[in-house]
Amino acid sequence: MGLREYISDISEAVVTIAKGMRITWKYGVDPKEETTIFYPEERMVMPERTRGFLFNDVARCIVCNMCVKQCPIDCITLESIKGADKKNVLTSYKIDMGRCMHCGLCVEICPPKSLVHTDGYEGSSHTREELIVEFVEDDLATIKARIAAHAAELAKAAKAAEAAGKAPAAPANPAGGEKK
Amino acid sequence: MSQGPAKRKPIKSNIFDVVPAPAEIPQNVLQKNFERVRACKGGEGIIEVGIADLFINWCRKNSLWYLYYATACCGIELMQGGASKYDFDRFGAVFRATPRQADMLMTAGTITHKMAERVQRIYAQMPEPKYVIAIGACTITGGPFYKDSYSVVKGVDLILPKVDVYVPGCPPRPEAWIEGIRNLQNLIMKTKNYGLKKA
Amino acid sequence: MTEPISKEALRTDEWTINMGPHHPSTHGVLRLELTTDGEIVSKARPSLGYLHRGLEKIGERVAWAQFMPFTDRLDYLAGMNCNCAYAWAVEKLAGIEIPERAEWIRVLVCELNRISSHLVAWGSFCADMGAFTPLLYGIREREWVNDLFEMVCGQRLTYNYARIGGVSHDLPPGFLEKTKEFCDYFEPLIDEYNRLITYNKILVHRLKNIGVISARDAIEWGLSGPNLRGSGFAYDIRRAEPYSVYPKLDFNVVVGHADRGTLGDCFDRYLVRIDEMRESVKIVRQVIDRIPDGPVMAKVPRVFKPPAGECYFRAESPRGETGFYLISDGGTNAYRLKIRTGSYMAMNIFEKISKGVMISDIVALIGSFDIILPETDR
Amino acid sequence: MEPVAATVYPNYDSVGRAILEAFPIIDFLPVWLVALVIMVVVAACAIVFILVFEGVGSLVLRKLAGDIQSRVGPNRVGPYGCIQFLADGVKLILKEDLKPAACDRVLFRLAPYLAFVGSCAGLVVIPFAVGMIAADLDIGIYYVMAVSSLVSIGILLGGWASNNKWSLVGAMRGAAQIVSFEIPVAMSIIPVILVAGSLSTQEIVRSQGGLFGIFNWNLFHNPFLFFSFFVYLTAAQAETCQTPFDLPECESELVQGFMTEYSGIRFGYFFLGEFGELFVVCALATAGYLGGWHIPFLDAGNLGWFWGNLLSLGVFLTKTFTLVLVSMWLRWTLPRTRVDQLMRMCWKYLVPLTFFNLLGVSLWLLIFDGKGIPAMIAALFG
Amino acid sequence: MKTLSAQEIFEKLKGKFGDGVVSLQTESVNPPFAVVPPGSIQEVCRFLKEDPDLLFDYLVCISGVDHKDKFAVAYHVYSTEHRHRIGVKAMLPHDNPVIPTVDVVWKAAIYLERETYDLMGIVFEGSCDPNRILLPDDWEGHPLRKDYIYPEQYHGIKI
Repeated sequence: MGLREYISDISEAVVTIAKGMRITWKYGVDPKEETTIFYPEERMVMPERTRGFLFNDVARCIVCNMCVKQCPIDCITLESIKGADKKNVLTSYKIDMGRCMHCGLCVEICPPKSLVHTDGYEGSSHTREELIVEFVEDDLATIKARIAAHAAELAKAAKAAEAAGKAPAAPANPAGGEKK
Repeated sequence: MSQGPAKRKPIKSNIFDVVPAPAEIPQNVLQKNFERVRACKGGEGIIEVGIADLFINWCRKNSLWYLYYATACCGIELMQGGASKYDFDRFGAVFRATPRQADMLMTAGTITHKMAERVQRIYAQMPEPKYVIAIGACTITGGPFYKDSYSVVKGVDLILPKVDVYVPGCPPRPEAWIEGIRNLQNLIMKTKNYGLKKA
Repeated sequence: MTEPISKEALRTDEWTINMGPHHPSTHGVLRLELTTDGEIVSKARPSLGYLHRGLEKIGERVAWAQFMPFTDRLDYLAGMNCNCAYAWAVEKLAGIEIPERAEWIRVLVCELNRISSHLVAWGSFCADMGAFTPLLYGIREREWVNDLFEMVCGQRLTYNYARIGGVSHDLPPGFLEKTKEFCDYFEPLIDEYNRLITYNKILVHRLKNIGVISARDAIEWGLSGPNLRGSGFAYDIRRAEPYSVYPKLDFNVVVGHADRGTLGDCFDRYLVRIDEMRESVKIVRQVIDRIPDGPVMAKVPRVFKPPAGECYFRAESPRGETGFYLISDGGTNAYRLKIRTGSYMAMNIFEKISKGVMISDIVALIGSFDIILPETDR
Repeated sequence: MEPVAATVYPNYDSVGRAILEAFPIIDFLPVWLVALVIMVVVAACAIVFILVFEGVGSLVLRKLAGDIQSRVGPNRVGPYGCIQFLADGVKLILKEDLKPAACDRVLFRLAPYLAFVGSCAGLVVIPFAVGMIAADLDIGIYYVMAVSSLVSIGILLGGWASNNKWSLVGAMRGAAQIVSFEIPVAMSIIPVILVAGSLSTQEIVRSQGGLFGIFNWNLFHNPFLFFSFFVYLTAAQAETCQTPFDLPECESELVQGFMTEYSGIRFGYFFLGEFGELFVVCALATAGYLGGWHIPFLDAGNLGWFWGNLLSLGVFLTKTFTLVLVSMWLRWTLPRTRVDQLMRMCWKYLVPLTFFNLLGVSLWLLIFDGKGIPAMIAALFG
Repeated sequence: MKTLSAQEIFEKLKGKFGDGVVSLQTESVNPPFAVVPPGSIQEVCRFLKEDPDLLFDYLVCISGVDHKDKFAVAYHVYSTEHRHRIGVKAMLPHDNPVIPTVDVVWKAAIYLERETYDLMGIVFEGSCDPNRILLPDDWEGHPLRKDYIYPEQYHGIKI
């Protein structure tokens, strides 16, 4: 290959390398170019649509099983027993956070909008069992006791409505969850 | 080479503003769940760690070289975690290409049955003080492929002897990775290397 | 004078190296069985399946709407493109008309995702060639797009944003201004990347005249997307079979023109991806100006049962043609769901063009095809 | 104007003799014992210097990488992450001593030490300061060239013994690269020897003295030397396997090249060797071309024993560290060449250039009988 | 560059092969399919590729479909020259689905056939690479069949 091509090879190499180094020099010298978030000391404010860990407000949940059917991988398992006014009452509502893929389908389908995404994302644990989140705090006994009390109260309200038989019997107002 | 977070200008490419945060992690759903589970399981007891242990653990904690291993979506989050915005290098965690020089295996991405035997071999090739972080739903319980997939290993602890930290999320944010690494670092600080009575 | 040693006497036998499922530059879990004679590779046989998760079987066991999050895992660098491709396919099968604004939003997020996918493709290609800094510059820009998508749908990588009949949420307020800001910030950066690394002599020599694929071969072996256009054949599904609002947008199809080496080599495929980023920024700008108002979701029954029938829909994803062949028997689940992807066909031609190259060029070839493993293995 | 009286350099040609003169009471000890003790002392401080340089170097490498890539390097392991290398070093020492089953035991253990010795043995002739040189051999440059080829043996052994295909390919590349780049490195040092007239590094640095400060450097002696400085830097970058040419242990192709099977402190030795050789090569460049320990406008010789040494050491180290930083800056910008392109560059571009330089310098010395451009300008102005 | 509609393409095929081409599926089938007996698949494909009016040079996709009583292999082909598309379908008996390969016509078919064999169990005789591609080599059964039962464990790992 001719001398001219030989020289142009060398010069092209030197010129293109110098151009590249000038750009890394620009980023290297200028301290303002840093884009690092110092995570533990700094935290990014999450947008309101962030799909972090799920949270179910058990009081408003109407146990309609829509979320259980909608989840493609059955992360949500719930048990409920018959409440006093023939509505179900939740006894245990578990979401396996180790399996959930944060797709948001269950949150969209939940009629009372009790299942929502929080913006929490830190949750490293040492065992798999810790990742199964249980939302119903109190155990079975207290729930049964509350339902019994609620049933007794309903019966009393029904008797009172009967006693005031002449007045049109006020239908027992829907109990709704008055657990809290 | 500016050091602290406070002394910097707001970063042009950040859409959401960045606020200084308290040291400990805010109470989110999973943290409350951890307290509940740990409360009824009883504390871990006190592990007294000697001075020599402290120094060695401090050295091991601050230079956790992780293996450049990524199979699926969490692999992209691994790259984004190691890149400019959430920098793993700040914690001394550099990626190494060979299992021989890696201390930490972050199983990022789905492990299929065809890949399972390779992961076991990689784990065996790593020199001894080695740690495993199971990242993302696929490696904790098989994640999205738990119910209907025939070729996914349902959780990396089926194939690896010991998993130290589980980081849930699909894929977990790089901040959750960093929180997982710091969780592992606290674990390392509590390990006892000397004075162990040979069982 | 001793006569020269004959070639046979010097014959060295070949050995096989496993560029195995775990290797720094196989873009995931691709395994190549290289039979090499020292550095010269005589045969490189890809062995796939290390990330085969059985997506097509899941498609048959999960309802139509519930398969949407799995399309994110199909090509996690371009989640939006696969989401929208699946949504368009089902709408074509069921004959659903989606509102105008939803079409524009889908095109906007698809093009933004094409930019962020090409950024990682360019970055990891340069990292395979040894320059580590471009990978971090590429990901630094991609973080901006991640934040934009987090504003829209809440996740950074697996978006699950499109729905059958439209999109799940409307654009948040201030999103279009921030996207415009990103376009103005990002456009001059592409020229800076070119000055940094593209015309660098070392990179040019590493990429030119390697893995040359003629246009005829590319079509014969079924390549698509940037790999096909790199060989000089102007075939872009957004132009050849226009879908959604692409006919209303003006952008030109980027074609490889033998800039440094011969036509169809690694350098051309590399340049096509860089210029496609410019085109996508142009499209995003047009969409920002012309996006109409209105609803974003059509009326679709919750228990969605499309009429029995078959349909094949093709969309242009950053890695080539993503095609969904859907067969429905009127039930809530798909009867058969076949996904055709670009990376799988790139692996098809790999064995043919990797004869007689060196080990360093094998890495260049993988990078130039920009394959992604869940798309290859599904 | 007759030249200024030649400065009288104290005859400290080696630290050993300096100590001998400072402490006459050692006379009664046998000579060989004293020499041994002095050699051990000097070797110890050389090794400590290399360890500290390796630690600081690896930290600066990661911080510079962070800075260039618009992120922050290690900054949590002590203020600004300054003791990150302590953590890395201790952790490497405490790793499991792992040898692959089918490896060649002896050679596997020997390789890192050869690579480390090969690269750090060059420190003997590095002229740190006016009096500070381990041993002022009068075949200094020749010695460095000979010793630095030990590294290629270390790399070959490491690659062959670890019984891993990737490392064997890496080792073959490494050996070919280091051996073939010895020629351009050596040929681009010879013009310096021609100008200085002696092989001893201390002599070379002294020949660049004089009151014109920077202009007395060999760099500006004549255009051919200016050009051969850059040829030397490129060839040295290739000989120490730095990134545009780091083919023996490239990460993206050969997993980790010849270091694939090495873990723990054995990998640490290779890492030490790499930084040691980087320092030796940059130190030679400073000594040969950039005027070594000459303080630009002062005269190091008559500043007195303590200040002279201290200031010249400072100047020498700043020059060397700028060259090391330039090499790291190249490392984070450029992609990697291919093996055959590397060899083509060596044999078709660098070697002819060095011969052309050599011809140029010798013709220049013949025509202007040994005076460089600055000397001629000084002669003009009288 | 003359784009033909599916009907015209079908007429040309009928003209060439007479009764060989059985029917044209068009109702609610978006790219209409020409149903072809499995035996003559190679000739039909070669004709589709070489005929100057058709020039189908781009094999888009091969997919196997398990219709419980029979298998169907659907070929989608496209002409980059004339920009028109057609589908070719072949029906196979359920017990031993065998069909001649088309990788002599389009090289793209090699990997597509390997995948269809691997997941669906349809044997492409004469193929130049007739072994599994996605699943491990010692995997029994073909997962995409309707009657596929998930195995309990593979190499000791619970599925």
